[in-house]
This record gives sequence, structure tokens and C-alpha cells, in this order.
Amino acid sequence: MSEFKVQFEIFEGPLDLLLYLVKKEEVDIYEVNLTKLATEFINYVDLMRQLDLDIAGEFLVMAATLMYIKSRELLPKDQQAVVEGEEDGEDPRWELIRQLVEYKKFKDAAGQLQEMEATQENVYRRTAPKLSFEAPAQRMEVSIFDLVNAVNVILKRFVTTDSRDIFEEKWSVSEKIETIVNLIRERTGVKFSELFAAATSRTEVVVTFLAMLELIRLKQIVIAQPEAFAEIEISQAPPQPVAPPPEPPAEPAPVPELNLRMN
Amino acid sequence: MELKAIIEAVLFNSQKPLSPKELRDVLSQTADNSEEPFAKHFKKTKDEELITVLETLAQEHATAARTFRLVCVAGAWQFVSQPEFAPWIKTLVGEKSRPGRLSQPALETLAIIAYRQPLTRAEMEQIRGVAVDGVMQTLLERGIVEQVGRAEVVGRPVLYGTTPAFLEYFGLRGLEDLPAADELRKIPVKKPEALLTVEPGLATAPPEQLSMQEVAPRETNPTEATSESRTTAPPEPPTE
Amino acid sequence: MELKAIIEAVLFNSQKPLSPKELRDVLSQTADNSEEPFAKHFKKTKDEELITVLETLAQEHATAARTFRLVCVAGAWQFVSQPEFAPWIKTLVGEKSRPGRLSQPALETLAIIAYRQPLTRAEMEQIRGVAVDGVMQTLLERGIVEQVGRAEVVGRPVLYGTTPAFLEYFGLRGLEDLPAADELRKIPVKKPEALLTVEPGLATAPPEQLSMQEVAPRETNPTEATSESRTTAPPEPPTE
Repeated sequence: MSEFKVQFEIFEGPLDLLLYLVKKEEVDIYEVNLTKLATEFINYVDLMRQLDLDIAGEFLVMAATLMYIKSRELLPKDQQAVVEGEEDGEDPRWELIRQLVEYKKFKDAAGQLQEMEATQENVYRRTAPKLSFEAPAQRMEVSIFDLVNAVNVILKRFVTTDSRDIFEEKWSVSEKIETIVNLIRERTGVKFSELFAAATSRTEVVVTFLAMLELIRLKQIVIAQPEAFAEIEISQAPPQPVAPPPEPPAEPAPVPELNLRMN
Repeated sequence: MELKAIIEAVLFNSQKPLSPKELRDVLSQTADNSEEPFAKHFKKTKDEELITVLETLAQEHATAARTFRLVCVAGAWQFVSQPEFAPWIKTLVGEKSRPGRLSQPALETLAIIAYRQPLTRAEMEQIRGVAVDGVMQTLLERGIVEQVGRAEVVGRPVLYGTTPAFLEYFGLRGLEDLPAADELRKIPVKKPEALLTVEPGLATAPPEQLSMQEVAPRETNPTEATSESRTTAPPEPPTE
Repeated sequence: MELKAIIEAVLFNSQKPLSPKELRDVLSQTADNSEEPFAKHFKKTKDEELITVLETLAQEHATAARTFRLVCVAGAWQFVSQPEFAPWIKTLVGEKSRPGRLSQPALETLAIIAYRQPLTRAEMEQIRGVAVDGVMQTLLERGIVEQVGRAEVVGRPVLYGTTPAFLEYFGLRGLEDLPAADELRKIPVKKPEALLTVEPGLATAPPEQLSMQEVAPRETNPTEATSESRTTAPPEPPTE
């Protein structure tokens, strides 16, 4: 019994236990002494009982089969009983060995699946970077947030002004458009803040800003930031070609191969 | 395990171009966290070594002359496809092509919503100084903004906010990524109570009036507003 | 422009694995929409041609023996990195999201299903010699196996088979990729009539009995096995 204690294992099923016992014998399944195997199996099941383990029904069924095989072995061939339903030539020993061989193959296959499972955990699929084919950028080199931010800075000067002055409208967008056009006609690179330098009210700032947006929309002016966080500059838009090319030359793309943009 | 192979594998799986510094970080973090004994060898890989390896890799891929290359753009390395395959790649990735760009007024309104959400239309109009009905329709249709509730004031006007699609459109990780958010948030608007005094007609102005408001908000001289501003500024730029 | 190169470029830029059908769609849509004159040539590419090209590409990348391969998993083609670079890729993109590993009983049952499908629970139990209800629940919940029909025998028991998720989980192109597939499929199964005589009680062992079989991950210490595994161990050992 002590031998069992050391080697005690829980088996998934009777076939698993039988395979283990065969392996312990270090013989080929086909050459195993079934009588001896039956004895060991039954001892094992007895042990499980003594240890008060739940014994699955399958173990008991297998134990019964093995007892039967064992008892048959003890009789001379011609006295072996033919069990009802057992066809001629169907030897229960052979049937058991066949089942064991089959089970072992699947157990081995399961082992291979397990290896593949472990390998797959380390197989990473390339997920290509997200590409987007955007229409080439409009002549808008500053994002809306830069603009909003800029306006915001100017508006701050008027936060304390009574908001009622909004209704005392003295400025029209068309007037401001004219002012801006005149200003940039004189020179390029007019600083954003210059447009608002003379503003006397929050309303005037807003109207000037709207005028500027309008001019951008009408492609009369372009705005650009010489460098990140630098002040925005406004210039006259280059003359529009008669038939604008479908794809205005984008800024020199660092990856000339593809006009792809990574998101 | 060769450094060159590791670098290739890392770049092959990267969603964005990687600088030598970022590559060094990957090497050193892996050395710290992985049980892989080889990983330790590359804990302190020098920049020069990395650059040499990257250039060798680029050379190898150029020689292999397949459909992709390893290139360095603005100091960051990435695999890119050769330009002649653009038509097919465009078909592949173009399926969910983003709709046309947003108009300037839409962007401006969007900026206000982004920084001030949740807020009502009246509040937007207060900041922009013009009606926002047209642009709001665009923004709602595009799923960039949505109703997020109702203000607890008389009339219970709808409150608007941005959607995750907004973040995606601008490639933002979150609202906290918006530039200079604090400043725009500071612009005062009249408290919601004031909304009640706003002429309802302002927010639901018919199209021919919109043009006037868009351009010349709150004109005191009606003649000037009608004659001038309508000719220079259409209500919503038709292209967008 | 070679078809092979186009296919490589498309797969290289794809966000997900692509089936031959999806590749054909890219080719035909590009032919319709692109001004690229070459694109027209590939409008009606045949499946066989595509498969040949894909196999050639996979072969070329295997021969190139770089850090990546082109593989087909469950009928869809994709570039994958060699597993030995996992530690660094993991640092870059994070742990793969994958359900926990399958238990030994689940793997055994799965192997039987994979090689012998379609088959009934009774047939599985005959091969394994134990009830499979617990593990079948796991396999069904994980979407690795599914009902594929009913056997035309008394009681019309459900037949089970593997799903595409099974192939994906193990990185298999198809069932023919299973190791030693021929040999395992050839083992003669017992005559189906015999199955019908199997005691129903055998296949539906009560849960408390099942727990013993599946729980106990090969304890060597008998005391521990008796006292603890029965009470503490869940029906499926999580570590496996």
C-alpha cells in the first residue's frame, strides 16, 4: 500500500489510470499482462475507496470488466463462458487493448494541441498601422484649435467688458474684410495679433475673427504658423489657378512613396 | 538572437513609426520584465549600435526588393509600402473613408462644444455670436456631437456634448488632450437663466435670416445688414 | 505589375487577415475605381490563381527566413511574427488577449472532436472512457466546438464539430493541418450500434463525481488530494 501512497495520482478516467499502469510496467500496450494490470487497477480503486475519494462510475465499470477478464483468464480456454451479446471472436482483452491504444493516441494528440496552444500565445499577427487617404490638405496649415486658442487670447482682454456691448453693434464683417484685405495687400506675414491690436471691444474682436474666417473660406488669405507655438501669420493667398489641379502639391512628404498619413 | 532580428520584429508589429529612443525603451523594458534570458543582453543597447542595425535592415529590405521598405521619417522608423500599390491599398483601407472636412463654422462651433460641454445652443450662439442651427445639424448628422441631457432651466433646453467619434476624428486620446483647453473654458457666458431672455426666433431663424446673422451678428442698421453681408457671405459654405 | 506583389502589398497593409474572396474584392473594386491602367488586368482574378500566388508568397517568406511569415489561419491570410520575438512585441503592443489555457481533459476531448468530427457525446465518452459533460460545456462556451447536426440514430443525438475559432486558437490553416491527422482519423471507431447500448448513466455522471475526475491535477500527495482538491478545486483547473 505504501507504494500507492507515494505514487498516488488522480486520473481523468479509468483509461488514463490503465495507461499509467501500463507505462509503469515499461512494456508495450500490446504485450501487457492484463491479469496483472487488472489486479493493480482493482487495488487502486480499492485504495481510492479507502481514502474516501469519490469514485466515478466509470472506474467501477472498468473494474468490473477487468474482473471479468481476469476470471476468464483463470479458466481453460474451452471452459470460458460466452457472455450474452458477445459475438464470436470478440475477445474482451483485445477490445480493451484496442481502446487503450486509441485513447493513448488521442492523449498524445492532446499533448500536441497543448504545445500548439502555447506557441500561439507567442504568435503575434501584424496589424498594419491605420492609414487614411485624405484629400490633400487644404491650404489650412493651422488647426482650428490654434485659431480658437489665438482668438481666446485676444478675447481675454475683454472678459470684463459688459456683455451688453454686443448689442451696440458698430462693426460689420464686410468692413473688417476690407480692412484685412488692405492690410495684407501692403505686406505679407501680418501677425495675427496685429489684426486685433486696435480692437476696442469684444464684439470687434469677434467680428474681425469672423471676417478672417470668411477670407480663409474664400481662399483670399492663407494662415500659417512659421513653427509650432509661434504666432499665426496671415498672407495673401497665391493666385488661384484657372483649373485647380486635383491634388495641389502637398508639403514635401517625408515618405514620398505613398501619400498615406498615419493616424 | 540577433539585435537586428528583434528590431525588425518590433518595427513589423508597430502601429506607428518608432524612434531609436522608443526602440531602446522596448529593449530595456523587455530586459526588465521578461524571463527570456536573451532579453537581458539588450538592456543597454547604444544608440549608435541601434542606428547601424536600422540602416542595415533598411539596406536589406531595399535589396530584397519586395513591396515594402523600412524607412526613416523625421527620425522615426517604419515599414511602408511602395507607392505603386496605392490604388489597391486605397481600396482596402478606403472603405470607411472619412466624410469631407468640416466647414470652418462647424469647426468653430465644435471647438466651443468641445471646450464647454455640456452646453445649450443658446450658449454656443452667445460665444460664436451667430446662430448655430445649420452647423449643429451637420455635427449631429456626423455623430460628432450628441444630446447629452437637458439644462434644468425654464424650457429645459437640450444640452450637447462631443462623442467618441469626435476624439477619433481629431485623433485625440481624450478631451484633456485639447489644446489650451483652460483658456477657452474661461470665456464667460451668461448663465443659463439668461437663456430665457433670448429671443426664440434667434435660434430658429429661417435660412434667409441666417445669412445675416452668420456674417453680421446683431446689426443695428437693418439696411446695411441686408444689402451687404448677404452678398459676401453665404449661410453655410456650400462645399462642406 | 505582378499579381503576387499586389497581394503582398494588400496583406501587408491590412488591419485583419484576409480571405481569398476579400482579396478578390479588393482587386475587382480597384479595377472599377482606379485610374491605374494595370488595375484592370486583375478584375477577374480566379481563386485558383490567387491561392497559387498566396502559396508562392508564403513559400518565399519562409525561404527568406526573416522574422515574419505569411500564413493562412482558418482560411484567412496574414503576416505573423515568429514566436521567439514575443517578449519584445509584448512590450510594444501588450499581452495578447486570449482566454486561459485549456485543461488536459478539455484538450483530450477537443482532440477527439477535431479528428473524428462530426460525432456524438457518447462516441467521445467511448474513446475517453469518462463523461465529457463538464468539458463540453467549456468547449461550447469558448466557441471552439459547436453542434453541427444530429446523428440519424435512435434518439437523434447531437453531433459536434470544431469551429473556425478552433483553427484560430491553434493557428491552423484547416483540419488537414492537424498533426498526424491521417493516422488518427483511420483508427476504426466501434460500430455505431454499440453506442446505442451504452448506459445513459455513464454519459451523465452526476457533477460530484465529475469533479473528482477533472479537478484533480495529478496530486502526488494523497492527503492533500483527499482533503483539499475535492473542496477547493474548481471543476476546471485554471492553470491548464
